[in-house]
Amino acid sequence: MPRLQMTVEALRERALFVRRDIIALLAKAQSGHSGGPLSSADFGTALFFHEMNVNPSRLDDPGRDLWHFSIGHVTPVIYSLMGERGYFPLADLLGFRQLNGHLQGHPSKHDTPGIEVSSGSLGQGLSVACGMALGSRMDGASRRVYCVMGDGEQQEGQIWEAAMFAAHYKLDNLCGIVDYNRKQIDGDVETVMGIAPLASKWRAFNWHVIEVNGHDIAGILQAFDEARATSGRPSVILAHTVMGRGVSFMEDDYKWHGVPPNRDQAEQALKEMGTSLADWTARLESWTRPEVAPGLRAAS
Amino acid sequence: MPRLQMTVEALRERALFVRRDIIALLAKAQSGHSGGPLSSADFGTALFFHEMNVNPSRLDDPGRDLWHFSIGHVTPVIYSLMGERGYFPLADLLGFRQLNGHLQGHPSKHDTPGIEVSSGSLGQGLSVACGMALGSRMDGASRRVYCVMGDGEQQEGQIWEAAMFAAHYKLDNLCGIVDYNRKQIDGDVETVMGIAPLASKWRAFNWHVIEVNGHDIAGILQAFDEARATSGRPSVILAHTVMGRGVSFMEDDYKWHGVPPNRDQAEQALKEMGTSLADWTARLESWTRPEVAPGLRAAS
Amino acid sequence: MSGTTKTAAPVPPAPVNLAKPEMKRTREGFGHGLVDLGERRKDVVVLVGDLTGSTNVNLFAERFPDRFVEVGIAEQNMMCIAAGLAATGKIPFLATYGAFASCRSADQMRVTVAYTDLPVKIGGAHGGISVGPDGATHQAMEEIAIVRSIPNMKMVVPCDYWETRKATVALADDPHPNYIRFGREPVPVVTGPDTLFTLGKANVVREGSDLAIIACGVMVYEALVAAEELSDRGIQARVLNVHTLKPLDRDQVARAARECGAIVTAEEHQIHGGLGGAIAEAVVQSYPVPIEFVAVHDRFGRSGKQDELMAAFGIKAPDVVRAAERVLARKRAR
Amino acid sequence: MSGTTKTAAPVPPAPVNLAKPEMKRTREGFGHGLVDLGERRKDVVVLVGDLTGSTNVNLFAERFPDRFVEVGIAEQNMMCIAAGLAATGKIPFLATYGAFASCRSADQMRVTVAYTDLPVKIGGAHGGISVGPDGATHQAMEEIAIVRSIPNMKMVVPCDYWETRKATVALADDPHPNYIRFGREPVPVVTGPDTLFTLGKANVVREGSDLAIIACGVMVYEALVAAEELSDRGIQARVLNVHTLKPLDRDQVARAARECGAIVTAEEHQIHGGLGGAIAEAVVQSYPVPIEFVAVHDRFGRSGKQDELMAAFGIKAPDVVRAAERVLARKRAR
Ligand SMILES: Cc1ncc(C[n+]2csc(CCOP(=O)(O)OP(=O)(O)O)c2C)c(N)n1
Ligand SMILES: Cc1ncc(C[n+]2csc(CCOP(=O)(O)OP(=O)(O)O)c2C)c(N)n1
Ligand SMILES: [Mg+2]
Ligand SMILES: [Mg+2]
Repeated sequence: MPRLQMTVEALRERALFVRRDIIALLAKAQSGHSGGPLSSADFGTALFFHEMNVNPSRLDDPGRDLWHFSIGHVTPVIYSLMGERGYFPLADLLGFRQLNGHLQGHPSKHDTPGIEVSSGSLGQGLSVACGMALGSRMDGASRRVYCVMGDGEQQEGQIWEAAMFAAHYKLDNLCGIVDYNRKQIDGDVETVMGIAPLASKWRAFNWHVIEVNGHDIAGILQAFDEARATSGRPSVILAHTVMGRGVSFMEDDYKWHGVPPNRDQAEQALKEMGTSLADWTARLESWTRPEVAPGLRAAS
Repeated sequence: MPRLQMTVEALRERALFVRRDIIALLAKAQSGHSGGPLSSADFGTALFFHEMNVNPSRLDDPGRDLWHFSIGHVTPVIYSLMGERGYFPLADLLGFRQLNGHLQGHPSKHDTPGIEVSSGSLGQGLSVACGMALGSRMDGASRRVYCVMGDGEQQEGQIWEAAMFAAHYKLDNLCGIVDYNRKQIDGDVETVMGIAPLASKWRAFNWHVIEVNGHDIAGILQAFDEARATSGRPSVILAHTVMGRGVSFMEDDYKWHGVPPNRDQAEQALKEMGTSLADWTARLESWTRPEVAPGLRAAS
Repeated sequence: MSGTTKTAAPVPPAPVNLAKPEMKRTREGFGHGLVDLGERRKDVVVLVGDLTGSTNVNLFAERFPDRFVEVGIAEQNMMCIAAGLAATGKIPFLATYGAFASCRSADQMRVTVAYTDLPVKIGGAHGGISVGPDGATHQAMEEIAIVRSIPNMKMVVPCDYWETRKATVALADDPHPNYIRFGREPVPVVTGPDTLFTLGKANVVREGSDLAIIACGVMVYEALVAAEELSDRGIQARVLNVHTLKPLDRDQVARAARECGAIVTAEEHQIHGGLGGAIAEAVVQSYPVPIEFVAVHDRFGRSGKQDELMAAFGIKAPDVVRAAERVLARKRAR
Repeated sequence: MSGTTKTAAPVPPAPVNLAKPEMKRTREGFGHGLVDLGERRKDVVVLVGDLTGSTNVNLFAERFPDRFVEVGIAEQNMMCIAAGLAATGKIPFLATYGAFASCRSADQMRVTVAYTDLPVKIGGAHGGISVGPDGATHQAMEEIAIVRSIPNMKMVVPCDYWETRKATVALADDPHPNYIRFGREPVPVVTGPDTLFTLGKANVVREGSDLAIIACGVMVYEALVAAEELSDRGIQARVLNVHTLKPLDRDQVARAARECGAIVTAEEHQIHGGLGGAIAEAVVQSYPVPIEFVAVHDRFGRSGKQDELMAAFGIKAPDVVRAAERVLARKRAR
């Protein structure tokens, strides 16, 4: 079942799972990032449970699509997606950022099988994805390559080197996704270092640009379809999102970029999402085999 | 006489001088770059002999404008302009790239007084100019800052970091100039790594863009005026030039990016420019005091 | 508070309760040092790359907003903007994580800053493994090697809050480029506001001549603890705080080699090219003696808690004690 | 031609006329090594940053255009694209000037390449001062220090055309990231097509036990010339070619220290953290002896001719001889 192509309805449910996982694992670790993981949860879920051909039970499947998070700090969402998708037991999420766990603060290929390339220093990932896309084309593989970037990250010049390269080599098997949540560590992106007009920039770098509400699953699926149908140039999806999405007191507040909820806050967040810290932690703890977790209705 | 504001006619003559200097000094050194220096000679001359307020006899003049060549490899034109403008004796040009000379292969502040910041690694100069422009504004100085870039150099991501910064900080005292000669070391820029549409890129980074024929002195002066008159954003002049301009057998040929003419070729080039290697070398040799060299008619 | 003109040598170690030291963040020393500077001189400006809070330059930003420059996530740009500011007469301090300050903008540091010899001051936060849960990518452990190799650069790794604060101030007076490394988590305070700090001069923080433990950064505390433990066994270790890695105080190092005959180096850095490398280079050129290295053994860091990590990577006081035993055995065997 | 499986030890120095050696460019060795590889394995791809001719990857590009990737002037991008290619099973070699390979893309080398431990092969051209007239910015002299500090990286500095060619081939078989440094101008050929090259194993290229001269790169030739001169004065110098700086052949180095009791290191690199630093680190941990360093003394290069520069910076054979005299005096004085 490499490409799950779940329905919009099922994806919405799954995204809720992922958000619950994020809160629960952060509450446990008491270290890590809340804001970006929550803003990426919807398109991340669409990627892992609909769009991409991945095969967690055979990590080196030559037919697999390749994904890479250039924003390495959003490990809470990456690991939740991987766990839910069956890369490793969900219980492992509770070892996040701990010395003896296999889930490092930033993605590490050698600690977490399934990660293709380690990351954590911003701005490098799109170049990595370019290499993956070019290598795939050299092999005549039909594989697609997905790269998730941040909006603050667009300030790194290397992004524009990679943008130039991908268009020059007409890498239409490459799809970039920008988590356009308008926040970065020091505040509003437009206040810290304005990146607008972002779509014009990507167009001037000869990419096919798709703008979408990054919390509208149906729209996201359409965007992925449009990217897939675009030939002769790479596509970038500007996913307009809200930092901290799904937790009332985190939404649109840059202060949640890099901090975890404390226990009380986690409890409150999970309550808003229809569960409790104890219940959801128990669900994770009980999940000791890697497999695709069933849908919301079945599980809760 | 900080701002010379020479006439178009005088500037054309001066640019011819500069080209002769370039050939003569390269012929002597038998090492160095021909193509870019010759394509930059016209706007370079307009900068040094019309536009900029510089004071070679008082290098730390607080009222001076600041200039920086981000393309450090075009030292032949930089040093010719400096010599002609009186920063050091023209005779020094003949010590280019030699162990005991003060004219290094790439600009070195501590070897060549008048150079504000050393360069030679591409892509860094516009950032330096941003710092200069911001520092000047902090001091309430009315000074302008000029930065010369290459077109191949536009492939460096740091250029786009600096572009973003300058627009964000509304550095309208900053003027970039791109030597758009369509060539770089490995060939045509559009073949090596396409940068088109370059004007759209700069516009998408919120700069005021001026396109001009980089060999049309009158047009260049107008462009400088337009940049000076632009407020609230930095300006970039895309100077469309021809690599190797002024030497028939070098024009538009990327192979001349980084090599000097041999003696015969230098002789041929100088003949095309109405002088000889012996005569022009003699002019340089005889010039042992730093001062602004007189115009073509007076000198030849 | 001036870093270089207080009480004269010999430098008394502040009265430290090694068993229960006061804990303070070195990055706050950097932040407070910047504020000290901001008050004293108008030409000091501060740049940051979207890490205002984590590098503690927020303290300066709040007080001197007109001299604070947010660059966003663009370290290469930041390094060269600082150079441009220096070219107009400013004394720019820039701050980002040390991993990025040393690596992401290494070419800019080398060519634009160091070759031009501009007084750009580079603040590298989150130095060493003690950064903790962020893991390997954010744990700067190659900085000493990189910065030491570049001409015109100076490199300082202060041992605690006070030394970081004084070093920050002292670096502004040095008309050349330099780099200061500090950490994230609170670490033991082992100096006081009046302890002498002179750029380029090592401090003997404990006398002894059976062996010398030469340390920098947080390892100065670990060295002191180790020396105490060794003293209980009748071994008197001299402890040298080499806060300035470049230029190295070669005289003090040679003296330590000559008078003690055995050395342990202790650093929160990769084993190649760091403090240990610098000391080895100096010693073989002056007075060759056995040296044991306490350092990170050429491996990347990982997520964990400060103390857990230091123990797991073998750079706590007991590791220093064991290294001392090894080097003493070698000394005796010569 | 396989780099590691020819005639067994002891390694005979090729019969070299030291007074008038054959001169060949090491960068051509890199180019030819790539062609050797291109013929042998389909997974080798080559990337370049607008320096096809100067790095001599043109030789590969002409033969295997489908496996050649022009990246333009974007070294950071190139390093990570190489990583991405490696992630899809390729063995990517990238080429640019060493100054940029080591500094402009240091963070990319550290995080994306080395931390992920991908088999990216980094070719650094124009290593050392012998680059000549381009001057300081283009003379890579910090590479050994930088690369050595990064975990998982290997570092090779071959001594001549043949060794560069063999090393290039050998590096492709190493499933980890590594870095090879070569130069621009022709340099003396001191090995032959059959001289043994084993990654990580130093070659004794001349026997002797009064002192050891440990060299890499073009300095192996200078060391041999110096040894000849010393021999005329009755001093027998062992010459060790340490082509692999990391991992260092610690056994051979310790043996040299033990058997010779004095060492001169010779490298075309900054004095801090390079070959001298690596040897010093190894020696103080095994058998401490006096060492003198022949290297560039912590200053930037400048424009000039290859030989002029090497003389001006004090790294020619006579400088090695003088260093030998100094170290022998120290050995005697112990
Ligand atoms: C090269 C580099 N510089 C700085 C950092 C520190 N850092 C981590 S996340 C971040 C902000 C990223 O902003 P954005 O891409 O918008 O992500 P978001 O805050 O929305 O999650 C910064 C500066 C880094 N990881 N890498
Ligand atoms: C960072 C960096 N990478 C590579 C080089 C080598 N290099 C020098 S000039 C040049 C080509 C520059 O092209 P362009 O800007 O168009 O200048 P032009 O050839 O027109 O003079 C290159 C790649 C360099 N100096 N710096
Ligand atoms: Mg964001
Ligand atoms: Mg060009």
